[in-house]
Amino acid sequence: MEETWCYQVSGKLEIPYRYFAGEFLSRFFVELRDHKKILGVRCPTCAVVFFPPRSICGRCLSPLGEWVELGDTGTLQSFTVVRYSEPTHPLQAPFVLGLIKLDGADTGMLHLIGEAELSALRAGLRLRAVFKEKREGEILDILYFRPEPVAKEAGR
Amino acid sequence: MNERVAIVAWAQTAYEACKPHQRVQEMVYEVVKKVREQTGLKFSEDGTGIDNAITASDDIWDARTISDTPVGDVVGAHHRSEEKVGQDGAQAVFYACAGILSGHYDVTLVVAHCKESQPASRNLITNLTFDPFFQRSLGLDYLSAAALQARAYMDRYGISPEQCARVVAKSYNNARGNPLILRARELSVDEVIRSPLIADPIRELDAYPVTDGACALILAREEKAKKITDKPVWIDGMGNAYDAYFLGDRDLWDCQSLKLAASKAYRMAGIKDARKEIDVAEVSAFYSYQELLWTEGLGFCPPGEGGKLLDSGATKISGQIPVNPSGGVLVGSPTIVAGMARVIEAAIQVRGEGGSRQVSKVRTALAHGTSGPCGQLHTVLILKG
Amino acid sequence: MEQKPNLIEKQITMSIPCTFSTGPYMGRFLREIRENKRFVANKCPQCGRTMLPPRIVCALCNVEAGEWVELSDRGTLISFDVVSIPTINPMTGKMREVPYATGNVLLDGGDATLWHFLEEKDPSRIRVGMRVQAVFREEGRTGAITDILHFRTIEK
Amino acid sequence: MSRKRNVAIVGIGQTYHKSHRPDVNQVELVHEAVRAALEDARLSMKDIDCVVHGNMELFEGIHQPDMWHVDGDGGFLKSGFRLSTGGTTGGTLVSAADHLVASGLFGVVLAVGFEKQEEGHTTTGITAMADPLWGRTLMTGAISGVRAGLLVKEFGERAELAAARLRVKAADNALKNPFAHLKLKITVDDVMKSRLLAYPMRLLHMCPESNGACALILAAPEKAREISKKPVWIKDHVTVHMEETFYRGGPQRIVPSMDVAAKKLYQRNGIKNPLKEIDVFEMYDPSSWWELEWMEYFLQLKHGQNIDLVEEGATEIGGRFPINPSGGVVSTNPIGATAMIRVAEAALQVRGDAGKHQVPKEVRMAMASSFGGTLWTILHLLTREVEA
Repeated sequence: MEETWCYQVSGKLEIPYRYFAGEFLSRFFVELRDHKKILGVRCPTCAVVFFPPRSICGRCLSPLGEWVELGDTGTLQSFTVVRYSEPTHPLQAPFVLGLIKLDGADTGMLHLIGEAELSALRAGLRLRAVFKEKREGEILDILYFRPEPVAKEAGR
Repeated sequence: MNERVAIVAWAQTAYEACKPHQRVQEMVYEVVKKVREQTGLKFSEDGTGIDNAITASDDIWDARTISDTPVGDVVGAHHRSEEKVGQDGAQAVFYACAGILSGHYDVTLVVAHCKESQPASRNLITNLTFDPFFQRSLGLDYLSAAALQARAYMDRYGISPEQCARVVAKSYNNARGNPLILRARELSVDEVIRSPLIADPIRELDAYPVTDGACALILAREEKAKKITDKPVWIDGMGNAYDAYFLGDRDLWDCQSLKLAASKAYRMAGIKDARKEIDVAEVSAFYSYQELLWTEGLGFCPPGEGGKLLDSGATKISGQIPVNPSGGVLVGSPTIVAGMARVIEAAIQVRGEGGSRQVSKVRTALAHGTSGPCGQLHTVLILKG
Repeated sequence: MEQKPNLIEKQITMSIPCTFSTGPYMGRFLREIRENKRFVANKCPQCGRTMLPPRIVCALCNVEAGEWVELSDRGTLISFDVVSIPTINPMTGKMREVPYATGNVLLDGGDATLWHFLEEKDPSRIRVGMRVQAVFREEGRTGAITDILHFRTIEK
Repeated sequence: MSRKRNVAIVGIGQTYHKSHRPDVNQVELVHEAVRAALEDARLSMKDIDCVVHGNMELFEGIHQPDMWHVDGDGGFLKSGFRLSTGGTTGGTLVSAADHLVASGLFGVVLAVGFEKQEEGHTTTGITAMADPLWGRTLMTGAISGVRAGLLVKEFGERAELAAARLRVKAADNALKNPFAHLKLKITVDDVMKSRLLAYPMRLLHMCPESNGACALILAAPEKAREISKKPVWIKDHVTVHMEETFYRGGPQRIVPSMDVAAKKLYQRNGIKNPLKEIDVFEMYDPSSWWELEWMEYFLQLKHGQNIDLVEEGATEIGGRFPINPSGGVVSTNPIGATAMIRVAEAALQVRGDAGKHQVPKEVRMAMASSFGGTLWTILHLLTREVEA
């Protein structure tokens, strides 16, 4: 077949969706929205405090229900400076995504890192959550995590 | 296992940035036509032909619900059976083997396709893997997730950007012996290091390029295989395993699901010392650091020593355990297709048909595929001559 | 103060711009419509059936169907649907306008039906077996299905 | 179908099916079915070797949802596969679990299908199956009156009454099934006066959009007998696909997949008279019109005998050939799970565990069908006894 017949057509795939967090996770988002509290959940069988919270332990399938209030401070585990742009991004590039182990949690939280010198980013950096003024019950009710002043770091 | 399954034929399209002249139907037809010509097999259920088809593709990548519908005609599915694995092609090969080992089918056509050039960006698709509540709205996609894994791994074990760049240079240079990789060229470590950062520490050349392509292979049970070809390539070991989902749940520098998948495949194939017994490995590294990390997970070296293994020259084509003599995914192999293309490249090595990319004296080859973010699901297959 | 929900929902619209390749078969079909306002179909060399829109192989015979035939722009209505339920069109993410009618038309000279819109939307005025003719867009054809406006009733 | 070893269903679980489940997220919904199947089999996740997962991505807009769902389906550090074949997905998952166990590669396999239809737009998701360069502009999901119109043309009001009667049968049966979604008390008159969608297809003829999940556990013989007092054996299954485009009438005669599948299945298993040899049938009935039409193919009836059987009441729960004692798909439809629910319900009938919707006769052999894609079919044949 001749290639002369071929051409390309612009189109798109666009569908709106509506997701439900469910009763269990809603508690997390309501606490975040109304009280600026970050909750995790403990699996007594695995002896792990999970963030994000979840109603089932993926490791042992136990139902979970023991909420744990986590700190709004934590330690940077890994990070990346996102330098490309997509409509899915919450911020204009470049911006920083980090995995943060919140104080009191055993698993890492993904979030944005703000107010940070890129050259100062490193694993082990102490961070504190900055909350949005007008909170809607979503993960971006935390604006980002910013580095703690160095002097305070010594006291941890 | 007394019953064995063999690969009896295979074909791949050229892997290039965009195939503007083909729809997925036509891309798949190109490779199906070749494997049918090689074997002379027709589609039939009377015991003389191809009696089942397994396809690998993805609805969102193809922008089409039930993405196996358009390729059904060319894989002979009309009035016959076809099943779609919505994952990496290595999973499709594994699953197709099970269909034969179960006694249900004799000869199975397996195909995989993806046109990564079709969507405006791959990141728009992989962002949709992430849950709508905790990860998706942060803009995470497979690229930024991989960057978080790369940083965690490199920090943990002191892997350098140069070592990652060396993986890329090796891939591009190896691929010059692979006529299907249209972007193969001589590439220096320096050029990789000078390419722009896209998601630290990943640079443009550390990431696999946007690629269109398809591949096909035919699997047959032992007695059929021996009739179809003089040179069957046996699949003697298979294993796979899922890791946890949330990136923060995982020790990203430690690929426990790959270790588990590999141990299952090795046990089935009777392999006790992977580094000694495996003659060549084709692994799915979508980002350069992954080749180093996956060689650790496969047990070719202790944890943290993937960089050392590379530096020792062991993974070169002439080395003790060559990795990706084909050039691998880093030079161009689309997602979904990647793992099955690795199976085919491993089979080429077992048959000794690798031309200038052929590794000497290959008896046992390993093929690896991965699905999901940061290697959440790994698939390992062991091939023997 | 407004009551905030305690069950959390999240709305996200998936929107993926795509570039679709026509390939030589669909490409030839669409280009003939765009450039010559005519219908072509490909024919199976084995069973002789025609395919609309054209596809690379005849699924019944597993052979490449490379022969081409020209079909009339007139034909007979084989079946139809009048759709009155508005649903979201995945190509736009927006609601479709209803009602609309589609029909399967057996074009003169072929043995496969072509699916397209019918101009007539009143089910009481549509009859299986009636004669219809394609109405092509006069200006600005782009090589898409919309180069044909609809099929018009020419004989009841 | 020849097989290396026998495989049995040893665990059956499903969620309640509803149109609104804001109380659970997707992971939790999938988990409900998994937990129910594990409890039914009295197993823990430690006993499971492999998890097979499936649904359709564009219904919820989640890419590779098996990744997220490992947190609820137990897939963590297990082997697993994701298969997706449209409406037939649930049936494909059962076939897959059968392949995986029969192969000797895995001893106990868990299959789970799910859909949370309310999170997306079902009709839009289905429309996206059409060719983006042609049919997608024209299609509105699976709603079409074309085939039903042909039945009316040939059989007149008898066909309309039969379709309505089948819908009432489904509603009556669903009232007996605690898991069914739509629980309607309706009459033939209600059906025939319900809102017209595409003549002669009416709202009550069509399946609903449900949120739900179904899970089955399959095991090899030795293990199956250890786990379950009443293993249900997978005697055979057959998958029959059709070409890319829907058959839309005209002079080209294309044999429907339902006919091809039934012939293959019956021939391989020596079934000469399905009406007598099969005790109950769970059919994937996207609408009551299709139940009526497809009866002819699935049961290899003489043309028009389907209407006779409906008029006789033969397919009612107490009839001589019950179809869909569960209430069927017109009562319950979480698409990625729907076809698996057919197998699950057929298995419950074989076990005698269907409760109020158990058919009042001995069930030795049951059949289940799956429907999807461009009118594809899968048939599963289940038995109470098995030849060694």
